[in-house]
Amino acid sequence: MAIDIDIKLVRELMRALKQFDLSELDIREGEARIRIRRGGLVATGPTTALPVSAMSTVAPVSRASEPPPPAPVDDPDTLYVTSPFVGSFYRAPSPQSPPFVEIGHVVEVGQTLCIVEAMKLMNEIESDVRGRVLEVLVENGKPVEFGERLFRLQKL
Amino acid sequence: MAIDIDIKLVRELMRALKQFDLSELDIREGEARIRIRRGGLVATGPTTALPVSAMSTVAPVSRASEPPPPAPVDDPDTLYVTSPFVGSFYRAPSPQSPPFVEIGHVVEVGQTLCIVEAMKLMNEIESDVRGRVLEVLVENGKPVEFGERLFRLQKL
Amino acid sequence: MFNKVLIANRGEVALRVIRACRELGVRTVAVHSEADVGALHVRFADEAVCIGPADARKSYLHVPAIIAAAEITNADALHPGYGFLSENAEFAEICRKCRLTFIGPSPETMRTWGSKVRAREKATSMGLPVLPGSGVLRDVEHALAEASRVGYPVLLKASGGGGGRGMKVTRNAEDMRRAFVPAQQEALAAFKNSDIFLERYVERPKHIEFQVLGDGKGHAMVLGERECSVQRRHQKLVEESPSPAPALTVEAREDMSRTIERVMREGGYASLGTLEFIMDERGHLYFMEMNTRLQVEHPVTEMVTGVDLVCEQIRVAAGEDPSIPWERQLVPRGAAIECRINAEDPESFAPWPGTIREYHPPGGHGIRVDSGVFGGWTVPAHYDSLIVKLVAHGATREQAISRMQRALDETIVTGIRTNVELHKRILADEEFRRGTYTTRLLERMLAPPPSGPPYASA
Amino acid sequence: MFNKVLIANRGEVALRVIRACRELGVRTVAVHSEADVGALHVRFADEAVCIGPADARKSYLHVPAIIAAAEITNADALHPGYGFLSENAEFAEICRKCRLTFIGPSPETMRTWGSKVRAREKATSMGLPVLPGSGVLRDVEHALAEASRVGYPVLLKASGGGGGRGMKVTRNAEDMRRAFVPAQQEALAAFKNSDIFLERYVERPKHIEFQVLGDGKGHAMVLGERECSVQRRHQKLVEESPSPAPALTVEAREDMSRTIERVMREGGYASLGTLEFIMDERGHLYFMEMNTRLQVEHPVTEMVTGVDLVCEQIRVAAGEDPSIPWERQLVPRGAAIECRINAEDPESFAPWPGTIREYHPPGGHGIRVDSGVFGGWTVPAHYDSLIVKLVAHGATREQAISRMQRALDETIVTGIRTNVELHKRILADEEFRRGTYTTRLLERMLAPPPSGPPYASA
Repeated sequence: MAIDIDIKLVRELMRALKQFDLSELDIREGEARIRIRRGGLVATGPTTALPVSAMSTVAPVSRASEPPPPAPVDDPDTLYVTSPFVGSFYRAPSPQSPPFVEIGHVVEVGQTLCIVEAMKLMNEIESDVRGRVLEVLVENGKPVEFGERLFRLQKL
Repeated sequence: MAIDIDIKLVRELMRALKQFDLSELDIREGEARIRIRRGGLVATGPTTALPVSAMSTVAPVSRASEPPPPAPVDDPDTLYVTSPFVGSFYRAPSPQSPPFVEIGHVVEVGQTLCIVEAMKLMNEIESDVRGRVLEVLVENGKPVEFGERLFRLQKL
Repeated sequence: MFNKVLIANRGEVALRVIRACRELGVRTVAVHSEADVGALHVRFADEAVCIGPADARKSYLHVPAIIAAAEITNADALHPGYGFLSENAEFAEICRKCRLTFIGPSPETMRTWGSKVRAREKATSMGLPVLPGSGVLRDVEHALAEASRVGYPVLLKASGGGGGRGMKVTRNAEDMRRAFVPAQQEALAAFKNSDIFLERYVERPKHIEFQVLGDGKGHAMVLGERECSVQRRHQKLVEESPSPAPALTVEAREDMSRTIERVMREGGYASLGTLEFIMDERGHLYFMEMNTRLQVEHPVTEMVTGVDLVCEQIRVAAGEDPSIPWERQLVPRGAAIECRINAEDPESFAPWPGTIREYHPPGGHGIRVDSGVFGGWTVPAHYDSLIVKLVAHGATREQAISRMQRALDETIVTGIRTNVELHKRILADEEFRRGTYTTRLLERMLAPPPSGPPYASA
Repeated sequence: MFNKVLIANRGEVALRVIRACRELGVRTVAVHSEADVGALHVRFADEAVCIGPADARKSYLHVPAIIAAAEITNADALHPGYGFLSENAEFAEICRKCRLTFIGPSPETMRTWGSKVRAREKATSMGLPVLPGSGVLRDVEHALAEASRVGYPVLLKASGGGGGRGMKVTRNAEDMRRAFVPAQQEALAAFKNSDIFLERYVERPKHIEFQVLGDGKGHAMVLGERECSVQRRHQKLVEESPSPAPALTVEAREDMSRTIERVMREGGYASLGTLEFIMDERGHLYFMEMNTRLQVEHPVTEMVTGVDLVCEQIRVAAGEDPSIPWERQLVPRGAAIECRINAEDPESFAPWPGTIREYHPPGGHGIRVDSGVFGGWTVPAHYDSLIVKLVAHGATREQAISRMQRALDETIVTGIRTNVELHKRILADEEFRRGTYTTRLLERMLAPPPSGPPYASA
């Protein structure tokens, strides 16, 4: 299965979502559906929030302030593997190789989950726990920032 | 599969959502559906108060922003006579005369309570009610501003 | 120098005057309505007096209360700001009678220069160029003769009018025949005076004004000009100095400045003042009217000349010499632009009072902010909608524009609606950037786009 | 011009660079630690990348993360701001290897001018005046001979030292005999190098620095000087331009500027830079060291010259000519003062991080605010305590001072403690106002008052 996405369109929608300070967009047409959610800055403290409006346009790699996905965050058995590096995210050791892990795989402590490449250095990211891969949160080849969520695991 | 979206329409809807400060929009037509949500930035909270600290030194005649005296303000039988003029407050028609009223006196509707002098004009302030003088709140000869409390009366 | 100045105004201009007074070491008294108890001008003045309820007629326009406030605080001078009582000669006279120095020209000067008709006559007699026009028109034949002499198009105007009301453009004799009697009737209905006159009509004028300072003792100086052609219904929105008009060469500016200085010297003008001109399509300047007070847009002049106009105005009112020599040729540095941020609906332009949730003004090099608001402040519905004056200064006009653009991008005002986005559009406009824009700019920008095909349903 | 600049810094200086980039039409990438997710530099940049946890060593000083951030965002240049990596020649070299233009001088230049000893040697050889002093001292006899030659008092300094550590004043031969061996021992203990040298000691120096801009291609200009003598433990608090030092006459300033320009031209210096001098009691200037980066206090120079230093720095780094001609003689206008508002306890001077409840910066004519904070922002404990740079410009130094005073009075920062009151005291100080103050000013002001009779109990 492949999704035929007009990335320009999606970006345009994302930009508009931000510009108009919206939190969610859901468009369906027949089988097709585009759904975008924003949560950020849902008012933390009272005065805290300078509005998002400001001047910042879309920040492609800035995700630090985005909300966690609607997963059961407080499920004590679910955890996120975050990136300890800034760089590019790779799911496999080389373009020809299969991914280190797939959804549903069970990974052991110390097992390599992915690579974050920075300054030509391939940093292997290993799992700290034994668990099942529930979700891969970043697309192969995409930039990630420090602390960005890469995988959701179910602790076993 | 592809979604055929009129981006202008969507943006227009988003703008409207923001403009009218709405939280959600959901349009369906047959198989097609557009849903937009806005959430963030609830937070009003205690941004309200710039501190009084600032630079203003003592403002001798500025009392408008001061709290009411600790009198029983919510006692429905107690009321304040305030100054309808900016000027100087006099309790007597001349320095030689006795005050118009003293604490404990009962005043009738229309009875003169004091004079507020401005631009050489002696403005007699009359009581709107029948009542007993409980308190005289300004010293003789002192300046008063608009709305400043002059007397506290017990309505009879 | 004065001992204590009462500021008979509110908002950003009251704060502006308080700042000047503090820098001069003069104590200040703020007056305020009940709606402005928590306003910044009340907080930042040395003393404050509540003078009445929210309604301006009973507070900021209520002369006895203001005079009484000056009396009880022993103020020895009064600054009227702009608007409210600032051009009220009777008020200036009352101040004089109460031995309160009115910081502005004399009541006599205010009467002369404050009246459009008398100011125009005086200007003409003293050699300032005015638009070719007629006296009061006796009848349509007289109007036709005068229009031929002046040259079409001409504008029929009510002698008693103002603010753009009761004006009719006629482009030829036929127009004139049709318009003459209705114009007289409208003038009578609107101003209780059927007198009308005509004047050459400028289709695409620029609004250019010269800043003057005089001491009434034989000295006067022009501090450059401002262009204020970005207007919506005679309300200025963006102002700049110097004017980017190509016709305003160094020589043309100098010539006009010297002429104005002579007129002000000979007329004994004693305060700040602004002479408004229109510039026609050929680049000629014509005197329109004079404002005998501080202007909203004075900061752009301050940015390019480096002169604190309010301080100088106060010095002159106190009988002192200004801090800059009368004879010095001011060399303006760079260019400055002001955007008036109003609390208003961006679509309908209706005022949008309310409580400001967050307020974060821009900062950094070349940015000046004059504002009376803060986060949590409730913009009252009773007064005008100006909340922030944003001023950008740059070495060149281009730099000032890009600096203003980034300042607008940084500006955060939430809780109420503002015209920040409109300012961004204006600054991005090609004609604005070329500097050739006229008072028609906003009309064009705000015109609905040519209608396309209706939206096709899916 | 660059396409996209990554700003390897935070706080007000990151915002400063973002503003310059926007005005130049260059896109920006902010990097930030986890503590700065909500910071203004993150909000106002076009893109932002989180590079590590709050600890600066793992974020703002963490070279691989910063370089990786530039790589994933395709930035083609990097601005280091001040502090952090701004004077790290190795970092500049890594940037070069990664084809990322480091906005600053070359690594070689940074090594030469960034080293106190090598810079002093180079300066001496190129004709800049330095304090009379010795080479490394062999023994106490050598020290005594050199001290006699230079003239007492002299300062014994560790060759490997810095920041005021390991220095001893000797006022005569006896002092020298007593101090010499302990000084060697302390040098060894502190810097693992027992080499010491001596230098004439200036009891009451002024700190004066000259701003330069060079392109490394035979052009250099001095943009006036700044005086930064208001210091507490080598931390500058108040800076101004021009210096009010009576000895710094127009001629003296011109002479030194021409000398510096020659040295910078011949040395091929290519970026902004600052040469720090001390002025002795007789008004002579001696070169001390050079900072090869943007200075915190650069705004005072911008206010009096009208030049946007950061824009020019970026232009030069991009290989363009600055927007001002190299040969133009800059005529500074008026005077400017900067007050560094720190989040700190006014008594103990300990940093006072925390959440700012209300923040209301001053505004109006002649006031510039450079700040990275806002109401609701939590000042992190991990970085320096500078929260606002308040700059006042006036036609005269006196006007700039009174303007700064009223700006300080208007400044509202609640929720944390700041040094606003200390600034008010400094500006009111007689010696400061005379302009004759030295780096000893604050020491005197902060000294406990001479103890009077004990308080008599009632």
